[in-house]
Amino acid sequence: MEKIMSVRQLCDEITSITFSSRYMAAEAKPGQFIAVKCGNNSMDAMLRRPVSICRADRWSNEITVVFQVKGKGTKLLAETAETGSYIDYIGPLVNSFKSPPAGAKIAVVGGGLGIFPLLFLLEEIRSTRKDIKADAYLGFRKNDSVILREEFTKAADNIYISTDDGSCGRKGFVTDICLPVIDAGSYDIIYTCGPQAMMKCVSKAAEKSGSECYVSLEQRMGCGIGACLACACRIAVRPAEGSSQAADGGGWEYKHVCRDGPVFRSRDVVWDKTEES
Amino acid sequence: MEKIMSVRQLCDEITSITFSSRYMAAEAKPGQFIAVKCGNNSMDAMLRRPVSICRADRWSNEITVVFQVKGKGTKLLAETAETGSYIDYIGPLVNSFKSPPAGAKIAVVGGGLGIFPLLFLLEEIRSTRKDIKADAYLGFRKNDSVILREEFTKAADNIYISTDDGSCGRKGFVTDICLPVIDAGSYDIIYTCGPQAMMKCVSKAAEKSGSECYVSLEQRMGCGIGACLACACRIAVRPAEGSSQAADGGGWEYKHVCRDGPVFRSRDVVWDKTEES
Amino acid sequence: MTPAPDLTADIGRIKLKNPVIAASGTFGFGREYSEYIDLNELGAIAVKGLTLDPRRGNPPPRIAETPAGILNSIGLQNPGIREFIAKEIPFLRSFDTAIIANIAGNTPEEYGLMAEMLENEAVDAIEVNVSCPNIRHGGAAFGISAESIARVTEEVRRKYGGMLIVKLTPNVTDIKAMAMAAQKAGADAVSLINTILGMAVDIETMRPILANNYGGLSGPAVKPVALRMVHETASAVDVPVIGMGGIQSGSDAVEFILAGASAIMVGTASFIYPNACVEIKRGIANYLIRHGFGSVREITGRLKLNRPDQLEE
Amino acid sequence: MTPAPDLTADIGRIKLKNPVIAASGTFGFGREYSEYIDLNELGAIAVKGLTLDPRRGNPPPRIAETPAGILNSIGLQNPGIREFIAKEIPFLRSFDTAIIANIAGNTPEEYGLMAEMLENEAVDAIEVNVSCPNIRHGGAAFGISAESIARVTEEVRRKYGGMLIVKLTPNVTDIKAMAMAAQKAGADAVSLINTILGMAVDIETMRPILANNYGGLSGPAVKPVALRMVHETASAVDVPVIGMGGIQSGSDAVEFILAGASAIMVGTASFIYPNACVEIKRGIANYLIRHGFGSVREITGRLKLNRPDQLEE
Ligand SMILES: Cc1cc2nc3c(=O)[nH]c(=O)nc-3n(C[C@H](O)[C@H](O)[C@H](O)COP(=O)(O)OP(=O)(O)OC[C@H]3O[C@@H](n4cnc5c(N)ncnc54)[C@H](O)[C@@H]3O)c2cc1C
Ligand SMILES: Cc1cc2nc3c(=O)[nH]c(=O)nc-3n(C[C@H](O)[C@H](O)[C@H](O)COP(=O)(O)OP(=O)(O)OC[C@H]3O[C@@H](n4cnc5c(N)ncnc54)[C@H](O)[C@@H]3O)c2cc1C
Ligand SMILES: Cc1cc2nc3c(=O)[nH]c(=O)nc-3n(C[C@H](O)[C@H](O)[C@H](O)COP(=O)(O)O)c2cc1C
Ligand SMILES: Cc1cc2nc3c(=O)[nH]c(=O)nc-3n(C[C@H](O)[C@H](O)[C@H](O)COP(=O)(O)O)c2cc1C
Ligand code: FES
Ligand code: FES
Repeated sequence: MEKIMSVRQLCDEITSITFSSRYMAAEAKPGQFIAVKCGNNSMDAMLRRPVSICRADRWSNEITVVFQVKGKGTKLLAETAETGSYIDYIGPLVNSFKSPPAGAKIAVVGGGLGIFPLLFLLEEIRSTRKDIKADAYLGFRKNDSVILREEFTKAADNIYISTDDGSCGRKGFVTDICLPVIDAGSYDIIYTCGPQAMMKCVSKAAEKSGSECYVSLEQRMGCGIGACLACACRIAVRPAEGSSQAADGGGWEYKHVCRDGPVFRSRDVVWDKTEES
Repeated sequence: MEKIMSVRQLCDEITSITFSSRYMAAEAKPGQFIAVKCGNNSMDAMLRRPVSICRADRWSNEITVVFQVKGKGTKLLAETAETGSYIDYIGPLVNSFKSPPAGAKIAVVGGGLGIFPLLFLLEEIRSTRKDIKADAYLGFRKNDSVILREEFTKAADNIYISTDDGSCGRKGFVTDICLPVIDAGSYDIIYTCGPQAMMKCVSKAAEKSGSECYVSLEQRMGCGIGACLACACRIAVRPAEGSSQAADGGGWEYKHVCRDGPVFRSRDVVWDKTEES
Repeated sequence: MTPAPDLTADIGRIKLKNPVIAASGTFGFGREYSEYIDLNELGAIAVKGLTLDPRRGNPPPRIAETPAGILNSIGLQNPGIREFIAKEIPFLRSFDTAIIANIAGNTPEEYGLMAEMLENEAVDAIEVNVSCPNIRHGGAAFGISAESIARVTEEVRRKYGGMLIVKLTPNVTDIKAMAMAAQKAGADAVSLINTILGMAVDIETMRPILANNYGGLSGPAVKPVALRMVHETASAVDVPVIGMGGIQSGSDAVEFILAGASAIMVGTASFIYPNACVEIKRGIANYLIRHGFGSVREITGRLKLNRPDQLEE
Repeated sequence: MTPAPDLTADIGRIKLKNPVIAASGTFGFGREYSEYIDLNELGAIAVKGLTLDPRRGNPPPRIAETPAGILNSIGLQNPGIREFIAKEIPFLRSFDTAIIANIAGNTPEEYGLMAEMLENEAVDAIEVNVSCPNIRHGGAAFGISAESIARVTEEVRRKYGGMLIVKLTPNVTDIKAMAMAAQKAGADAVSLINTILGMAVDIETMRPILANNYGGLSGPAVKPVALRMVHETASAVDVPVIGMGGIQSGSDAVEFILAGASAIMVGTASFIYPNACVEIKRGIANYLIRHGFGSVREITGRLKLNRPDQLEE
């Protein structure tokens, strides 16, 4: 439970909450999330909702999370969060993006809600590491949903934006912009978060070009702390053998987004097969 | 759904909500109640809560209800009701206090939350009937819980207050003050609302002294409109035979607080026997 | 412009103009709600459970609120089937909606007798309530064994030529077996679920809240259980299934229809929102339009199961 | 000053220091929660359901939120009983709380084998899970017939001399018969309820939300059903009953204890409030103090039933 310092509407349906926490400001690492109780004790959205840490100001102790209203929980959170009230959360959870090695050239590739943890990563690197060159590739639906642009511009060396309808930046998917650069082997490490299809695509490209790649996975959660085993994701046991063994029952095991993630090395992830009927 | 004009805290745990409704102002009669949805669409208090109409201003179209925080629903209502938001209710429901005959001398006897519909009755009589003499007997727990005193003073010819601890008015139960007067046959009609034991006591006295008596019953409700049959109360079929037949299965039937009440003629009510184990 | 979707619902011997039915015991005899909604909008009204003789029902409190649900123990208070025939049918017939007479008896013969009394009355269907957990003399017992469900159903079938629905209780190990017994014995459709037996306790008085101690759980809390049972049942029988249990919105209704329900009933929701049935009907229509379906039939049972086996090993 | 009430709970062969037990499958192996609460505060921890061999469990999604409840289909993911013995028992033993090993087998013999493996290990009790509705090979089947409950219980009893709890499934017509079968076959206590089989549907994809299609319902939604079953069971058997299903507060716990539970388990609530067990323990103590009771035992089964017959006729 921490006091909410401010609530801002970034665009239609996207809300940012900033709260004060000395502990979080000291401990939070890019890629981590918190599990938020929406609507206090309400049963209308009983389970906690996972939300990434978007910014952590080490000096003012201010933590920011940004979320989109999707269903009952996020709706309730948007309705009830207000300056001076409290946010009930568990965190920071748990694994974070691996810090880039000295002098690395990195890219972040984010789509939609996936951009939030990436901003934290970039701001963290900008403020502590002069040796890193960072490009940001960000995909949005349309001009009206482009948010945090200024922050990303400050935090990255270059920023490339795409929108589905071309109303801002390049028209199309963010992968249209970043894949050629990734294919060219321009980056030592790539960090990606967003729709599964996008992450899979970026991962494959990164692996081919020999770049390291980290993805942030999503899954429905129960406890958020590794006890209920709800948030399973398939992770290769012997990463060198790749995902080709997924189907035969060998080579992978269930790990858990809240306990072993949400950040995983892309080549360890056994991506979902296309839906079967 | 009507717009809330004001929300006031009358005392610790007692809140008054005033909303505007032309329909209600025209239709509402003393003794009627409304069924309020607490916390809008929340499932935290799923069923509607019955609350008496406490005041109805025929000119400004303002309706006031007053309620105490008891459990989940009333807590949620107190938390969420605010000026400018909406109150979701069904009503007015359904039967009302019988209007006194010309020149009658009446008394209202209210305990705790039971005073609210009685204020509406008195104010209505005061504003439309010059021929009626009305005394009000009101029981509270302690001085701090004495509310609406001014309003009752204006609306009644005499007002008598008791508190459990004597911190305001006479110490003891409200029945201690009113019973002797009722026994003396001072009133043509008595209206009572409050704890069951109090109403039963007042009813018996009224019946003995030959006064007419109306009580407002409470029961847990489902629908509030007579469909679910949840809010049953035992009503004598042949009132002349009294309640002595209650035990043998004859002489009474289940009526419903929301459909046939909440106001009943006291001698029709078959009061609960003391609890059996 | 897309044409309005076909909302008609085929539930066996009869066709409803839309799939939304007011559930028995939650809608009185329609009278009460007629002040709040236009009864002509409903596919059908299942009236309060009827018994041969008038019944007083249980003492109050008869209802308790629980998390996302309610417990009730009304105890089949009703004016008796004769009064229903004399007073309520004529009233209901003044609306353009189907009438479903929900009946409960103490013996199979009593069920049969009531069915016989309804045979020439203007009701559109009988719903045999073998499942009310509140009636103390045998009511619960009929619904929890395939044999007694069959006996009651056969008895009613013998006396009644019209549309016959058997309403199943969820308080059983194997709902499919109950549904199959009803089908075999001549039911034209099954409806489910009735309430789940439950209790609520007042820790201050140290007594159950309901005067009757136990009561039946309904409302959103039971929806997942109801949905599973409707799906199991629809996969097991050939007769239409009428689904209910916790439906509060068009989206809830669509879940049941996808799971195999040909029509749905709305109970508890009407207590909270008297116009729930009408809103739910609209919600179903909107879903059909939004997804380009032409009729309710097209989505009935359309649910595709996941194949966890294929994913897992 | 009133002395602190006696919170000890007698559950048969063993005594717990307080009646609050973390429910199986919702508390991992305690490890995860040890960062959030002091495990020494708990009466006992029932660990995640164990199988003979390690199990991967079901594909995700494994959880879906429903009104006041959750559906899960974890599918008994666990590292196998050997790994539990090697790694988890030593960790848990470092705390002053009882360890309950929850086991599930594919055959009665497998249950027996696991019991045998635990016989000389430092666990305080075995909880036989005959009720998990997720395991595809027979798991559900054991719990829904008195005969197979008896067989499994006997098999375990033969191999295990310690405290034996049989955990019952609510997906049955007659919970009393199941409890009596377990008692007769040698159970020292029964625990209930496990989850109620349910389903949730995504109307956009037209598929069940859970990859496994069906899952088990838990949380506040099921509380009235759980409470009724605990009451029925406690009235039917002589062995202690451990109650659970939707307990979120001290007051919920007291409801179960009044209804006849000697101890209670907390499942889903821990997901939402990691310190739920501790808060619930405090709530029980406060209730006892407020009402002047000296011990949990004093209120166990103290519920007085209403006598509707006397009121009605
Ligand atoms: C590690 C992680 C970080 C996330 N960070 C953010 C963020 O920074 N900003 C943001 O807007 N969203 C984020 N999400 C997605 C966010 O958790 C979901 O949008 C949210 O849980 C939806 O809840 P709801 O009540 O609005 O929707 P409902 O549909 O009502 O939710 C029903 C249930 O499904 C779960 N659920 C639904 N969608 C998702 C999802 N995509 N991932 C996990 N659970 C889901 C809910 O938590 C809830 O238990 C993150 C998800 C994960 C796993
Ligand atoms: C005709 C009528 C008029 C009333 N007028 C007023 C009024 O003007 N002001 C006021 O403060 N209170 C009034 N009450 C009592 C008020 O309805 C209850 O205090 C309220 O319903 C409690 O709800 P809760 O959510 O706070 O309590 P909870 O205990 O959480 O309620 C649980 C359930 O029990 C029902 N319930 C609990 N107590 C009562 C009760 N005494 N009567 C009926 N149902 C109950 C609730 O409605 C709900 O369904 C009136 C009751 C009736 C029947
Ligand atoms: C107050 C109440 C009374 C009921 N009475 C009957 C009845 O008389 N006959 C019957 O078959 N079902 C009866 N039911 C069960 C409902 O028809 C329905 O099966 C159940 O409530 C589940 O649907 P719901 O969750 O939409 O309410 C009653 C339910 C409630 C809540
Ligand atoms: C995610 C999850 C996993 C569970 N796993 C098990 C299990 O492995 N063995 C078992 O006996 N019960 C298991 N259960 C059932 C719980 O122990 C408990 O019986 C049930 O959740 C009801 O209690 P609650 O409402 O407090 O959660 C599980 C429940 C949940 C929610
Ligand atoms: S959400 Fe419980 S293990 Fe991840
Ligand atoms: S509350 Fe439904 S009949 Fe009165």
